[in-house]
Amino acid sequence: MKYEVIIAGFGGQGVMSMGQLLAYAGMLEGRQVTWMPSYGPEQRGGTANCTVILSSRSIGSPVVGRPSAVIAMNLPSLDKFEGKVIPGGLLIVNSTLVARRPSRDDVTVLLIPATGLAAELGNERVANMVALGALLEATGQVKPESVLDSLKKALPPHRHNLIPLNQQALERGRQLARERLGREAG
Amino acid sequence: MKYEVIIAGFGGQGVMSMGQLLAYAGMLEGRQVTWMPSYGPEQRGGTANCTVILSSRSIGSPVVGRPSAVIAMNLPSLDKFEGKVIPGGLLIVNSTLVARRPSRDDVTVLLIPATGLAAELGNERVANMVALGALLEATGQVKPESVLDSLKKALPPHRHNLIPLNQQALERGRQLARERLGREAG
Amino acid sequence: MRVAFERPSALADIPTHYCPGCTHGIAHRLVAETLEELKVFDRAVGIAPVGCSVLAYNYFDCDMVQAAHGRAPAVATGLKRARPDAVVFTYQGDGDLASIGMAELVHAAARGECITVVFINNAIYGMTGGQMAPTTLLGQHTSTSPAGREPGREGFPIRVCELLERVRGVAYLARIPLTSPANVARARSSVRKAFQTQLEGKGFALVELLSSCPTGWGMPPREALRWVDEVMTEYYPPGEFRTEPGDPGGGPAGKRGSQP
Amino acid sequence: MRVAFERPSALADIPTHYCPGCTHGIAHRLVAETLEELKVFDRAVGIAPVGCSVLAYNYFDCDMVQAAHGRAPAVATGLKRARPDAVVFTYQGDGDLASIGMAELVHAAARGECITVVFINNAIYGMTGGQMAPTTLLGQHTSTSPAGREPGREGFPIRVCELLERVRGVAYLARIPLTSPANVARARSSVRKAFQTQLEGKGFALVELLSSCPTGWGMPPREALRWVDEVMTEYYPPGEFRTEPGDPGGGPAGKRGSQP
Amino acid sequence: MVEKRVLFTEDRCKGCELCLDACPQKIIFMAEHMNGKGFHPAAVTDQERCTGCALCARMCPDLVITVYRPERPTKAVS
Amino acid sequence: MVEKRVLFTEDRCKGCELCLDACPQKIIFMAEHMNGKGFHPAAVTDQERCTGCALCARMCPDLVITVYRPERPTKAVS
Amino acid sequence: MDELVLMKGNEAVGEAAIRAGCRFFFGYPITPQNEIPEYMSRRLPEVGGVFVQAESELAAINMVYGCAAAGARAMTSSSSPGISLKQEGISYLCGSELPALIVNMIRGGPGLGTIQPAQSDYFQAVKGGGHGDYRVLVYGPASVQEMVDLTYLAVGRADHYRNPVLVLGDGILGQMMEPVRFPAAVDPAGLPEKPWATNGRRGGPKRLLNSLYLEPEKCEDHNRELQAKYCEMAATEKRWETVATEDAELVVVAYGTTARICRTGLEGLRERGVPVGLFRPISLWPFPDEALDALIEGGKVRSLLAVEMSAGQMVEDVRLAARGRVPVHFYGRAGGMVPQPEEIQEHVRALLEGGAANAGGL
Amino acid sequence: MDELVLMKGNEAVGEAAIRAGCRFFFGYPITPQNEIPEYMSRRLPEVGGVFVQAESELAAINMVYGCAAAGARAMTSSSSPGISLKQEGISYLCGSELPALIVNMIRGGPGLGTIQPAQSDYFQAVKGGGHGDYRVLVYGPASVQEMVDLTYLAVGRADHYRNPVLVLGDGILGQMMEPVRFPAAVDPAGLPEKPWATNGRRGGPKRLLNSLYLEPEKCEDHNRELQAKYCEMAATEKRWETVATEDAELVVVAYGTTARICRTGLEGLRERGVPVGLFRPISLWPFPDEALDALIEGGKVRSLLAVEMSAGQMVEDVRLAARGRVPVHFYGRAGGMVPQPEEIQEHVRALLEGGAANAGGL
Ligand SMILES: Cc1ncc(C[n+]2csc(CCOP(=O)(O)OP(=O)(O)O)c2C)c(N)n1
Ligand SMILES: Cc1ncc(C[n+]2csc(CCOP(=O)(O)OP(=O)(O)O)c2C)c(N)n1
Ligand code: SF4
Ligand code: SF4
Ligand code: SF4
Ligand code: SF4
Ligand code: SF4
Ligand code: SF4
Ligand SMILES: [Mg+2]
Ligand SMILES: [Mg+2]
Repeated sequence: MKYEVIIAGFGGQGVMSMGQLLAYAGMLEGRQVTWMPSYGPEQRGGTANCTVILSSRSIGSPVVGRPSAVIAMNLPSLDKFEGKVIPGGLLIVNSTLVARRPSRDDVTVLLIPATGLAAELGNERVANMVALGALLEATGQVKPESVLDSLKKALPPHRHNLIPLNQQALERGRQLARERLGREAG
Repeated sequence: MKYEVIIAGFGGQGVMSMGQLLAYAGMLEGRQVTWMPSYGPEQRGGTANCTVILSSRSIGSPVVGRPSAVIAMNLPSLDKFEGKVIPGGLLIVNSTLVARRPSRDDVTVLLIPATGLAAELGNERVANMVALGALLEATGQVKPESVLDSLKKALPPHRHNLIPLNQQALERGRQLARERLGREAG
Repeated sequence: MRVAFERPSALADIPTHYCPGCTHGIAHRLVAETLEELKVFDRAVGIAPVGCSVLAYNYFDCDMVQAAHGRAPAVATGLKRARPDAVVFTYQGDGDLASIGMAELVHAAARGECITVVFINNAIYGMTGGQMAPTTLLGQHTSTSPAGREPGREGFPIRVCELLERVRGVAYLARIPLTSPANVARARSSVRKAFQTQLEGKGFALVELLSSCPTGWGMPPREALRWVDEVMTEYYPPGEFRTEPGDPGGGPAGKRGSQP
Repeated sequence: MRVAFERPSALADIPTHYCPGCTHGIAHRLVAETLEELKVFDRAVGIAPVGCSVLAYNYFDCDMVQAAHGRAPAVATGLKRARPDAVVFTYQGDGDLASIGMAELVHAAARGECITVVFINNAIYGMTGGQMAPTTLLGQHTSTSPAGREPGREGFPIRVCELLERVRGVAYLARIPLTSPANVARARSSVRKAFQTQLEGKGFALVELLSSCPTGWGMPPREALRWVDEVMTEYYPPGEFRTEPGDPGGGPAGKRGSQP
Repeated sequence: MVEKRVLFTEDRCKGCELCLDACPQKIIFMAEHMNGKGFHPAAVTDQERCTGCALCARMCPDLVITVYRPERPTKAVS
Repeated sequence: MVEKRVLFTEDRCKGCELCLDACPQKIIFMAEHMNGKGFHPAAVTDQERCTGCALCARMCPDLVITVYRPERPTKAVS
Repeated sequence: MDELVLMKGNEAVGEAAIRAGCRFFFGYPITPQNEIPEYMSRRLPEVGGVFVQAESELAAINMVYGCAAAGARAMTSSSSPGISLKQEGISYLCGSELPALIVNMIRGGPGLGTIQPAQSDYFQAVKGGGHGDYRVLVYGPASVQEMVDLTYLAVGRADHYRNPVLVLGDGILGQMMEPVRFPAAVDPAGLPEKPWATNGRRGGPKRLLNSLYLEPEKCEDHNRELQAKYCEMAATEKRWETVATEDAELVVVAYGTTARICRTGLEGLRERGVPVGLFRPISLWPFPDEALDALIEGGKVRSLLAVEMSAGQMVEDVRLAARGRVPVHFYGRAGGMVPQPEEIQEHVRALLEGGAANAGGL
Repeated sequence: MDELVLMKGNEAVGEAAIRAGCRFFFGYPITPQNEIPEYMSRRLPEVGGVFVQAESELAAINMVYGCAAAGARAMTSSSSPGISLKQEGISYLCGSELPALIVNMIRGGPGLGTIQPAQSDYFQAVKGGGHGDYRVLVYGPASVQEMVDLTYLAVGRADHYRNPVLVLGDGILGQMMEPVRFPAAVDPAGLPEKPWATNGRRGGPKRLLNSLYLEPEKCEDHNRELQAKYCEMAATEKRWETVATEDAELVVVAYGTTARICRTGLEGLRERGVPVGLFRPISLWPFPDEALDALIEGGKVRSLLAVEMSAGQMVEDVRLAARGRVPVHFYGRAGGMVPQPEEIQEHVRALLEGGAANAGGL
C-alpha cells in the first residue's frame, strides 16, 4: 500500500529534513520511498514543502496531487494544502503559528502546537520533530525507532548530542497525538 | 542549350573576374547564367577557379563535373582539369606559363601565350582578357561587345581608363584563336 | 509636514522577493531615484539579468527587457544602437557580469557603447544558492568552494573596475559599498554620474556596488554589511576609477607607453 | 663546418600554407625552438585555434589538439588539469583570443592556469579574409571597417597585455614585435620565459607577438613589417608587462588601493 | 499625540535591522509582534526624537519607511 | 669553389624578401627564375662574404635557410 | 534597381534584407558567408543603418535580441558552428516573442568540419537546436533569386509572427552569382508601430519583454500561446514546388541546392522517358507534409527518394509524411561533397530497377 | 557503499560518475542541477579528482574537450539554457571523437522559461542541437537508481565509442531522493591506455585530435566513419522496458519521469480491467524502434499514446516507428507542469471510448 505525505512550512522550519527522516525511516523498514522537494529560486520568506511517499510497491509518480496526509507548519501551507488531503486523510496543523481552524470535516484534523511545545523543550527548531511524532502516532507508517536510527545516520557524529532533544520532541508529538486521538500509549 | 566553362589559375591571375565578365555578358544577352567560385581559406599560392554556366533554360547544378570548356592559366590548373573536359570540348592553355602540351586528343586544344601577349601589351594582368578573347572566338558563346559592356558596368568610373587596354587584350586573344583555328576574321 | 523621503515612483509599489537585508533593494532605489532626478524615466529601458535581480523587470516601472545570462551588455548594445535616444541600463550581478558575461562586458566597454551598467558585486551566486562567483574572496566558503577559495584550485577573484580601467571606451567607472547612509549617498552620486555619462554621449559607464548577500553568506544582514566594509573593501577598494573618456594607456611594467 | 642554423626538429619538415612573408612562420619557429631548448618537446601538447594558424596542428610535431574558435584556453585548462606534467600551450590569433575568446582568456588567467599562451596579434582576421579584429587600429581599413575603424562606430582596439596586467593569476606577460632579427631574438627570449613560467608552476603566461598579415593588410611583406614597427607599436608598446606572479593592485584613479 | 515623522509600512518590513544602525537617534527598535510575513517589524514610538533625517529610509532595502519633516528645515543631515 | 655557408631550400621560398633586410652583408638577392610555386626565390652567390650570422634564417618565416659556420667561431653576432 | 543584376548569394541576401526594411546587422565573420557582413558594413551606413561586428556569434544574436526589443528590424548571419552558438539566443527570441532574421549558410560538420557546402544543420533548424518547445519558420531557397525573395519575405513574416525566421542556405548559394531582380524597397519609417517594443515608455504603459515564468502554470499558459502561434504558422506558411510529379512513379524530395542539382538529373531521365518527378520543400518548417501526402494519395507514386547533402535529416520528415504508404529511400553526400546530377540519375535508375536498398550514398 | 542509501538524483549522478572512474568535473551552476557541481566540489578532492567551476557552460564543455583529449574521463552537467550553450562543443566532441559524460536536468523553456521539470530538450538531445551530422548516445532514466546505473554505463560507453553520451533527466529526477545502491568503483588508474590521447608524445608517435578536414573528400570519409560508428551504436545500444504490453490494446509510450507517472496511472486502469500497457524507451537515441515495431506487428495494439512533458517531441520518433500502421496520439504538459496519473487515466479512457482526437494536453 501507498502512503503519501506533504509536509509544508516556512523555509527555516525544517520541513525538508522532517520529510527526509520519514523517507529514510521508511527505507530502513524495507519500504519503497521517495522524497520530493518543492524547489525554486531562493525566495526567502516563502514557503517550502516536500512530498514523501511510502509504499510496498515501486513508486510511480513522486509528485502527488492528493496526499493521504498533510502537515501544515504555518498558515500559507494550510491555505495551500488543506483542500488537497484525500477524504478520510489526515491534516496536522502547527496550531502555535496557525490561528484558524481547518474547515475540512471529512479528514482527521490534529491541531498540534508544535512550535510552542518545542519552545517548552528549549528549542523552537525541534517543532518539526513534534509534528513528525504526531504523524507517526496517527498513521503508524513507520516506527519511531526507525526515525531515530535515521537521525543518527543523518547527523554528523559531533551533532549527536542533539539526539536526546529530538527524541523528546518526537515523543512529545506522539503523546499529544495519542491524547487528541483518544488513544492509549502503545 | 547549356555551356559550362571552368576557368582556373593562380590567385592573382584574375580568373574570378574573367568568369564574372563572361557570366555578366551572358546575362546581358538574356541567357540564364551562374558563376560559382571555388572558395577556401586564404591559402595563397594555391590555385583558384570558377565555373560559369550559360544556358537557354534555367540552370540546375551550378557545380560542374565535366565542363564543355576549360581555361587553364597555369600548370596545376591544367593538371587538375585537363581530364574533365567533355570529349569534343575545348581546352585553352596559357602557354606562357605552362610548358607541357596537353595529352588529350579528343578535345580542341588552344595554346595561347596569354601572359606573354599581355606583357607585350604592357600589363601582365590582362592575360585573363587574352584568354577570354580566345574562348569567345572559339565558342561564340557571347559577343565581345557584351563583355566590354560588362566591363564598363563592373569597373568603377575612375578605372574606365583601363577599358581600351582590356579591349586590346580581348581582341588579341580572339585574333590568335582565329589564327590557330584557321578561321577568317568575323 | 513635507515628505522628506518616499518611494521613488520609478519603482513599482510591490514587495520584492529579496531576502531580508539584501542590498539589491537599496541599489534598485538608487537607480530609480536617478531616473527620476535626471528626468529620463520616460525614455529609460532597463535590461534585467539572470540572477537574484532577474525580477528587477517587475520592480523598475520603466520599459524592461530580460536578457540571457551574461548577455545584458550585448542586448543593451542592440537596443541602444536602434534607439540612441533611449536611456539604456543593465543591472547585473557578479556571476552574470564577470563570469559568463565577461566577453560581452569588455567588448561593450571597448566599443564605448553609451550604456550604463549597474554592477552588483556580492561575491557570490545568490540566485542559484550560494556558489562561488568570480568575485568570491580568497578563503571564502561557498557551496562550490567548500574548503574556502584557494588560488591553486579556484583561482583569484577578478576586480572588474581595475580591469575595465584599462579599456579605452570606458568613460565612467566607480566602486562604492552599500554599507552606510554615507556610502549609499556616495553610491547614489556615482549612479547619477554613470547615467549622466550616457546622456552626454561620452561612452561606457559602470558603477560597481559592493553588496551583501546575507543568505548566500550565511550571515545576519548587519553582520553581512560589516563584512562588506571590513573584508570586501580590502580587496575591492572603493572610489572612482575613471570620470572621463580617454586613453588609459598602461604599457610595459607600468610605463605609460602609448599616445592617447 | 658546423650548423649555425637549421630547422628545429619540433617542426614538421613540410611547407606551410601561410602567405609569403607572414610572420606566423617565425612565431612557429620560436615556439618549436623553445620546446627543444627546454627539453619539453616530448611532453608538450599544443592547442591549435581557429584562424590562419589552425593548421599549426600539422606543423608542430608534438601532440596537438584543435580547439573551437576562441576556446583554446578552456581546452588547455581541461588538458592541464588532467595532466599537470604536460607542457600545454595555446597558439591564438587576435580574433580567436581577444574577440570571441575574451572570457576564456581572462578566466584562465584569473585562475592562474599554468599554461602558456602564444598570442599572434596581426590586427586583422587573416583566415576569413581580412575583417576587423578587436586589435585593428583606429583608422585601419578592413573588409568590415571599409571606411577605416572609427571609435564611434567600431569602438576602440583592445590592448590585451594592458588588460591582463590587471588580472591576478598572471605570472608572465610580454609584447614583442616580430620585425627584425633583434626583435625576433627578444621574442624568443620571451617565449622561453613564458614556458619557464609554466614549468616553474608560477601561473598563467602570455606572449603577444606583433605580427604582420601582408595579405589582409594589402601590403608587400617588408612594408608590412615596417607598418608593425612604425604604426602598431605606437598603440601596442612592446616590453615585459609582468615577470612574476603577484597582486597587480590597481585601485581607484591610479592609487594602488589593495593589499597583495 | 505628536505628529508622526517616520512611518513604517509594517507589512513590507523583513526585519533585517539595517535601519537600526542607520538611525543617529537610535530610536528604531524591532517590535515584539510578527507581521504577516513572519518577521518582527521595525518600529519607532519616540516620534518626537526623530529628526526626519531619513537615514533609516535610505538604508532600508524594502522601502518600508516614509519620512516627513516639518516645513521649517531642521538641522539634521539631509 | 668556396664552401657554402648559407643554403636556400629554393622550393620552399615564397619570395617574401624578409631575409634581404636581415642580412648585414646585404648579399642576398632575389633570383630571376621562378621556383615551382611561382615565386622568385632568394639566393646568395657571394658565399665567402657570408659571416654565418644566421640573421637571414631567423627572419625567414618559411625555414628556407640553413646556415653553416666554420668550426672556429667568427666574430659575427650569434 | 529593378533591373537584373549579377550578384553573389551572400550579397543578395544582404541587399534583400535592406530592401525589406532591415537596417541593423549584428554578425561575426565565418566562411562561407563573409560577404554578408562585408556587404552590410558597406551598405548599411549608406541607408542610415547600423552594422556592428559583434565579438562573437553569441553576442551577435543577443544584440539582435536587444535591437528587436526596441522594435527595429534586425538580422544576423553565420554558418554552422556559429549558428550552434546562437541556439540559446534563438530560444530566448522565441520565448520573448521577438522577430529576427537569421541566415545560416551551412558548411559541412561536425566540429570545425569544412568550409564547403552542406545541408547538415537541417535538424538543428527545424527541430530546434536550442532548449524548450519552440519553432522557427525556416526557408530553404534554391537560387540567388529565391534567396532574395525568401529573405525579403522572412523579414516581414518575422514581424508578423513576432518570431525569428531562419533562411537556410549553404556555401554554394552564398558564393555563387546569378542574375537577380530586387523587390520594392520598404521604408522602415513607414512600418506600423510595435506597441510591445521597449523603447522607453514615453508616456505610455510599461512594456516588458521576458521569457521567465517562475510559476509553471503561467509558463504552460505561455507555451500554449506559443503553440497556438506555431499551429497557425503550420496552417498557413507551407511552401513547396513540384516538377513533373503528375505521372511520376518515383518522386525525389530535395530542397535548396540539392533540389536544383536533382532537377538537372531528373530532366535527363525524363528525356529518356523515366517517370520521375521532384518535390521541393521551400518552407522546411513547417514541412509541406500535406502536399506530399496528396502526392502519395494520388496513387501514382510508388516510392520516394530523399536526397540531401547530409547523412539523412530531412528524410525523417519525408518518412513522417509518407507514414509507411510508400517506401522512402535516401541518398546523401556529406562533409562538403556536392552530389552530381549523374549520381542522382544512377541512383534513381538503380532504385527503379529494384537494385538499391533503402539507404544510399554516404 | 553497497548498502542502500537515500540520495538526491543530482548527488547520485555525481557519485555514480565517480564510481565509473570519472575524476574531472567542469560545470557552471544552474537550477535544478546545482547539487551536481556542489557534490563534486566536495567529493572529487577526496578521491584525488579535480572540480573546476568554469566561467560558463561554453567554457565547461571545452574544458571537458581538453580533459578528454588528455585521456581522462571527464564530465559536465547543466540544465536547458546551459545545454544550448554547449551545442557547438558537443559537435566538436563528436567531430574529434572524444568521450564525455554530459548531464542535462531539463527545465521548462523556451528562453529562461522556468526552473521546473520538463522534457522539452528531447529534439536537441536526440536529433542534434549542434551543427553537422553527429549522434550522441542519450539515456532517459526514470528513477534515481536508474540515474546511477545509466550514468555509470554512460561513462563506459563514452570511452568505448569515443563519443559523448548524454544523460537526460529533469528537475524531478535531480531533486528527488530515492534509495539507491551503487555499483563497484572503477579505479581510473586501472583503465586501458588510450593510444590516441594527446598527453605529450613521450617517445611515441605524434597524436592529433581534430575535426577540420579542408578537403571535402576527406571530410566525407570522416563522416562516413562517424556514420558507421553511429550505425553500430544503433544496432547494439537500444534499451527499453515494457509493462503489461502483452495483451494491451492501447500502449502508452513515455520515458523518464513521465513514464513512471504513466505507470501509476496505468496500474489503476489495469486494476479496472482496461487493456493498457506501457512502452518505455530507455535509450532515446538510438530510439528502440524495432521493439516498438515488434509490438505493433504483434497485432493486439490498436493505438499508441505518447505522453511527454513537452509540446510533442518524442512522439515524432514514435510516429516514425509506427509508420502509419496504428494511430499515434499525443498528450503533453509543458512549461514545468507535471502530468498527474489521473490525467493520463482520463485521457486513455477518452481515447479508448473514441473521444479524444489525435492530439491532447497542452
Ligand atoms: C545560461 C545560464 N547559465 C546559468 C544559469 C543559472 N543562473 C541563474 S542566476 C546565476 C548566477 C547569479 O549570480 P549573480 O549574477 O552573482 O547574481 P546574484 O544572484 O548574486 O545577484 C546562474 C548561474 C542560467 N539561468 N542560464
Ligand atoms: C564559432 C566560429 N566563428 C567563426 C569562425 C570563423 N573564423 C575562422 S578564423 C576566424 C578569425 C581568425 O582571426 P584571428 O584569430 O585573428 O587569426 P588570424 O587568421 O588573423 O591568424 C574566424 C572568425 C569559426 N570557425 N567558428
Ligand atoms: S540570495 Fe542573496 S542576493 Fe539573492 S535575494 Fe537573497 S540575499 Fe539577496
Ligand atoms: S592571411 Fe594574413 S595571417 Fe593568414 S597566412 Fe596570409 S598573411 Fe598570414
Ligand atoms: S528619519 Fe532619521 S531620526 Fe528619524 S527614525 Fe529615521 S534615521 Fe532615525
Ligand atoms: S531596514 Fe527596512 S526592512 Fe529592514 S528592518 Fe528596517 S524597516 Fe524593516
Ligand atoms: S648568414 Fe648572415 S651574412 Fe650569411 S646570408 Fe645570412 S644574414 Fe647574410
Ligand atoms: S625570407 Fe625565406 S621565404 Fe622569404 S624570400 Fe627569404 S628565403 Fe624566401
Ligand atoms: Mg552575485
Ligand atoms: Mg589575426
